[in-house]
Amino acid sequence: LFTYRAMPKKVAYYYDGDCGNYYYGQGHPMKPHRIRMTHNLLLNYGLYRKMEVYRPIPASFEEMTKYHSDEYMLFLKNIRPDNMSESSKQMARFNVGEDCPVFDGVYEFCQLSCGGSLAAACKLNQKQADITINWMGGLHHAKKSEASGFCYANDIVLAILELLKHHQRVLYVDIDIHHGDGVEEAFYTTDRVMTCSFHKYGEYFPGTGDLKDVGADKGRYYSLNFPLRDGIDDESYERIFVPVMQRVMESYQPGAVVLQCGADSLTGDRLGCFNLTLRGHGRCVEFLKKFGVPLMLLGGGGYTIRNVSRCWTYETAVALDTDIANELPYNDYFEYFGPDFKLHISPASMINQNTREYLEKTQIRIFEHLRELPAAPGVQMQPIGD
Amino acid sequence: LFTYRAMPKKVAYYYDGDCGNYYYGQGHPMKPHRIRMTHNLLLNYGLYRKMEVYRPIPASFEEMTKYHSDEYMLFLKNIRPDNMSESSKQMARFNVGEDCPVFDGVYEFCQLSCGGSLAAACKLNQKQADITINWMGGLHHAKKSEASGFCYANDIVLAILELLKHHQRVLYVDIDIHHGDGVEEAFYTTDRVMTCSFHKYGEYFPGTGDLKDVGADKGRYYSLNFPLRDGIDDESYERIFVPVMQRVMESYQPGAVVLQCGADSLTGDRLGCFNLTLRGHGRCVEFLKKFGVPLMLLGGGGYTIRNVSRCWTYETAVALDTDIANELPYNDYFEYFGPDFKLHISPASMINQNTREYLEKTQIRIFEHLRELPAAPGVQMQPIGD
Amino acid sequence: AANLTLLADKGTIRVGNKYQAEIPENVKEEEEDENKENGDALVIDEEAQEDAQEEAQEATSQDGAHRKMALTERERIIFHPKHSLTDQEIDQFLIIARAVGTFSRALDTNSSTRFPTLHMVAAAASRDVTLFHALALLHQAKYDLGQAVRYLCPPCNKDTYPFEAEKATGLHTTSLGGPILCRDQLEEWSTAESNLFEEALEKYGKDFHDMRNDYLPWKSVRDLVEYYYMWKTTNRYQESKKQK
Amino acid sequence: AANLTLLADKGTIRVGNKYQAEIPENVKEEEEDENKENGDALVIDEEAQEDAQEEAQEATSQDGAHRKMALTERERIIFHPKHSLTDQEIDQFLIIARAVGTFSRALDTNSSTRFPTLHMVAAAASRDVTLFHALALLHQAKYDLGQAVRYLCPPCNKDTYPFEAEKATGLHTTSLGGPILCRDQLEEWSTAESNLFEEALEKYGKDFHDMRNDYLPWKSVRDLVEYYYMWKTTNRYQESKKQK
Ligand SMILES: [Zn+2]
Ligand SMILES: [Zn+2]
Repeated sequence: LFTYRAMPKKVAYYYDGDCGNYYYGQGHPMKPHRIRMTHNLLLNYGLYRKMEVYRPIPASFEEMTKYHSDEYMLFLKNIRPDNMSESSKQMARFNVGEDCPVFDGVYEFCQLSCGGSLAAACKLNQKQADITINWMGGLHHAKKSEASGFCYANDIVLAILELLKHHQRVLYVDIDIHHGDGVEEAFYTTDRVMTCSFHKYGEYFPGTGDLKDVGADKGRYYSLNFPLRDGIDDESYERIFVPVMQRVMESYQPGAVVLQCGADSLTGDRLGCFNLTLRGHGRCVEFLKKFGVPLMLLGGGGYTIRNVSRCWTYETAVALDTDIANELPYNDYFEYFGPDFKLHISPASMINQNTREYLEKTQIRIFEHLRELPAAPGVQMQPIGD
Repeated sequence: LFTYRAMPKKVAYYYDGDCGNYYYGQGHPMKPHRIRMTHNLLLNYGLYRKMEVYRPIPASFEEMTKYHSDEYMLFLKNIRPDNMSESSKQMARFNVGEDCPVFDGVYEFCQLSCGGSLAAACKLNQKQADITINWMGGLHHAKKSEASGFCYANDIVLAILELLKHHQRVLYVDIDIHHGDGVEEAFYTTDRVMTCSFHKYGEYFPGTGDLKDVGADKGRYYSLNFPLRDGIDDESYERIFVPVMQRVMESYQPGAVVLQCGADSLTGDRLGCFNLTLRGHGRCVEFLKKFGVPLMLLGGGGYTIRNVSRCWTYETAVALDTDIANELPYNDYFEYFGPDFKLHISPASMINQNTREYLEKTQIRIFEHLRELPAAPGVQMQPIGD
Repeated sequence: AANLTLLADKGTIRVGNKYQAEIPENVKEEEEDENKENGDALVIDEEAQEDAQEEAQEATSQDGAHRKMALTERERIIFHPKHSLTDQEIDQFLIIARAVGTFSRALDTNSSTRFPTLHMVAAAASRDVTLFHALALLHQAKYDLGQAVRYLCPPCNKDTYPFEAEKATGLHTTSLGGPILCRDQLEEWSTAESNLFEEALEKYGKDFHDMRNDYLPWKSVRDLVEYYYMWKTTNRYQESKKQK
Repeated sequence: AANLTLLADKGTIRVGNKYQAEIPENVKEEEEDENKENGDALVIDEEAQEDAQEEAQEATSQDGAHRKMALTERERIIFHPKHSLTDQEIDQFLIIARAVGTFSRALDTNSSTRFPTLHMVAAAASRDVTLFHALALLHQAKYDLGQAVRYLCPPCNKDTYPFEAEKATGLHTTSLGGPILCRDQLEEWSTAESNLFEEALEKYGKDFHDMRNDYLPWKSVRDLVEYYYMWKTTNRYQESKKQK
């Protein structure tokens, strides 16, 4: 089943068995169940036994209010389906109701997601792992005092704040199809966090992430946005992601990297419009991993859940430097993976509206922004190995 | 299930899984299957795990002819149900045919039985065990060149010959209901083996074992026979066995003791007419064990097989100083032990034809014989403990 | 994530105290590099997780060498790969765990009357919940197969079973004093309950809250959700789809 | 023993070379007492039983102390009590062995179609043959539970299984590469074979020789005998008795 490459990384993986049983509501596309499907697939591929597997301690109120406002968290803590009719004003204020419904255990769900990312950050800070993984996290739209895009508490911001205790510079990379607006906003005015988001832009949620949004104040040029059009494929994505991130790594020289692996950028996503396969998506993990900088992998969007669990399983294998068979192993949710029962998915036959010219022109603009950063130290940063 | 008494003995137990599958023939009362029933009962009582359990190496032709004649063993080795019609003369000569039929694997059966007793003897010689047990052995009627009473090869004689390599004096005790004629005859003229048999006498197989048969030549007074009548019970048996064996142990001071535990002396035996229960029968084992002299326990007769396996299981527990529950544990042959499924059996309501006077008179005669033995050394031999 | 209606939003990045995070000032990186041992890394004796810590700290390999496993206070360890067992040995252990699950179902009257075929029992005993718990027990046993199989078949004594494993996996294994039994919702539900569920699903759709209140109040919403996703892998689901 | 007809015999004890045993002359007892180590006791390296000897010689207890087990050349060791496992641990191991037997029957197509109930499979897996073999494997594993359970579920490789255990118990366990399967005659026989057996028993009585020749030539007489005694514990026997 497995072949090893040289020097596998030490990987710490975070999961709480309860997280798959939260339910956003009938018809809601966000299904925490996909985390459990990923977990079970990891087990049956034998990947589980190759990692350190942890159950994180749920984040406390105090920990979540390191970023979020007390009022917002207090609201989340107390709101329940059976008392929400009395709280319509607050719900409007905190943007809870439609995209972000009140569901049973919503606060606990935030605690698990944030607890996982905080634990993953501590682990990296203490140099006890090379790569940490929390597929329960990556909820990049949540704002300081506002829910947004199915996200209530921003585990990413909390994790980055934790990393900043030990690292002068932290890099955030976001390959969800949606703009990582929550994280960008949280660090929009600081140079200690650089946020880079590759996303569909134009008549698309959340509407932010224009090429010309580069950060403000001390954070100017520390926000990077690569707006994309429908139908981008593995090849085009790699063609922009690799040089851009190569340049970012060289210029910014981060002490730690957080990669949000939103899987709604995959082909066939229920809410997405890109045309990536697991290989193109996973290539981003592979590329960032090679720099040898402490790396955190987080989940995020992803609404065709059989593909989400395929993707995150594959990316766990990438983190572990382990090849896994295309034939899916038997597992509790095997039937979800029919009719082919294969790991890898095929791209759709759709038009890639990202022309070569568009991508090149955008990249040139991005490189111009990057040149505005303070000059990088003499030593060039390079992927290790290969 | 168990309670321990002080200082259990080191017990080595010999068994070959094949031995239960030999079959003397339709209607024949001797059923090697009883050995397997005993073995399975030992397992399920948890006694198996308290002993050293060995599979003996089958005795070789050379080993069996240490006592038996070459012609007789050669005959046994070659006779088969499908060639016996050509050998009627030899069969008559070696007394094979009726009581001792030709059956499939008769020679191998002898090899197992003798192999077990020889191994048990070696073990005692090498002081690697305090007690050795071979329920496959104890076939006391077999003669040097003749089968008799369901016995073909005399494992007891072979074992005693082995013990004589390391011990100046070996004591043989026989509590089968039948006279231990084969062993007595083998050692009738030597003082290095003393044979003591307690048996039904009078119109009963094999017809030998009269009180006045005491041995010949150098062996005079080294054969002891206690003839008994029908219906002897536990109390009467103990009343004679204990003082007689006490006196024998003191006078003879054996280096090793071999006890043939033929179970046809139990109440309800298909061929027997005594009225002993497991307690009376096992009391003999217990009594001899207390002298602390190397002890070998062998099987022998026993034709009500459910009681035979009860008896030998109980006596294994006695050897191990282990109490076992009266409730039988579940085992492969559980159904054989119905309707009560208890370990212990009750005496029958039958007349004990051994009057107190008869037993006392006989014992007095026996003691007279014992006084003819060379004076015992100064130190009195006594049971240890209690 | 994306909004339910897929309509474009007119979001903006806002600047101000109400939007940005407060950045911590002091960076411990440098001192850390100089003196790793005295950094933030926890020392062993945190009371809360004492056992787990100890076990993690001493992952004793078979050759007697001790390897250190550090834990932060933010986690409870379930499994790690720093042991001397081979992949094959872990596979063997997982087969034993399935075997124990099969046997415990045979001893359990509820289970044994429930499965029409032996093959189905073995399949039930091979579900992921059994394997997850087995791996958690293997960790609690410090990767000693002998100790781990003792845990698979604990005597009737609380001291003989590592309840830490249940805390780690969040699973509830069954009562002590025999081979352990790990069951998930798919197996916990009776046929009557499954029928109720399907009836409720017909009526309410996937509104598990109402479904619970009206049909299955003795279950939790989480039980319903877990059951729902498992039920979708079964024949019953296939059949209910055909009927529509 | 006694003669078939219970008639008294007129035996006599005879004297002469043809009747008495030849008594060995030299007695080794005294020297033995002086110097036990140099007596007849075997030293380890007898080729015939090399493996068994070695294993018996080194019954390693858990605390690392080595205890010596001596063997004579007349025996093959199956089990001994000089180990550091408790009775409870052996009970746990025997439950694991039954569990493995249950699971291996679930994987075995022959078995799984054969048993009408799960309880019957567990009963089949709890028969004495399984326990005997498990104890023999425990010995081969030097009373290390971890090694013993590896033996209960050997990989597809002859070096991973102690065939010495089969020599010790005389049992034939099944092919490697999965949980082991120990079956006795009662289980080995098909229903058709059982029917033939009963028909033959009706005709020949317990003349297993003729029964084999005419009805079941692919079985050995020993198989028939073993089966016969086991068959007597079954319902089939009870029913055949009633019919008479
Ligand atoms: Zn998204
Ligand atoms: Zn007899």
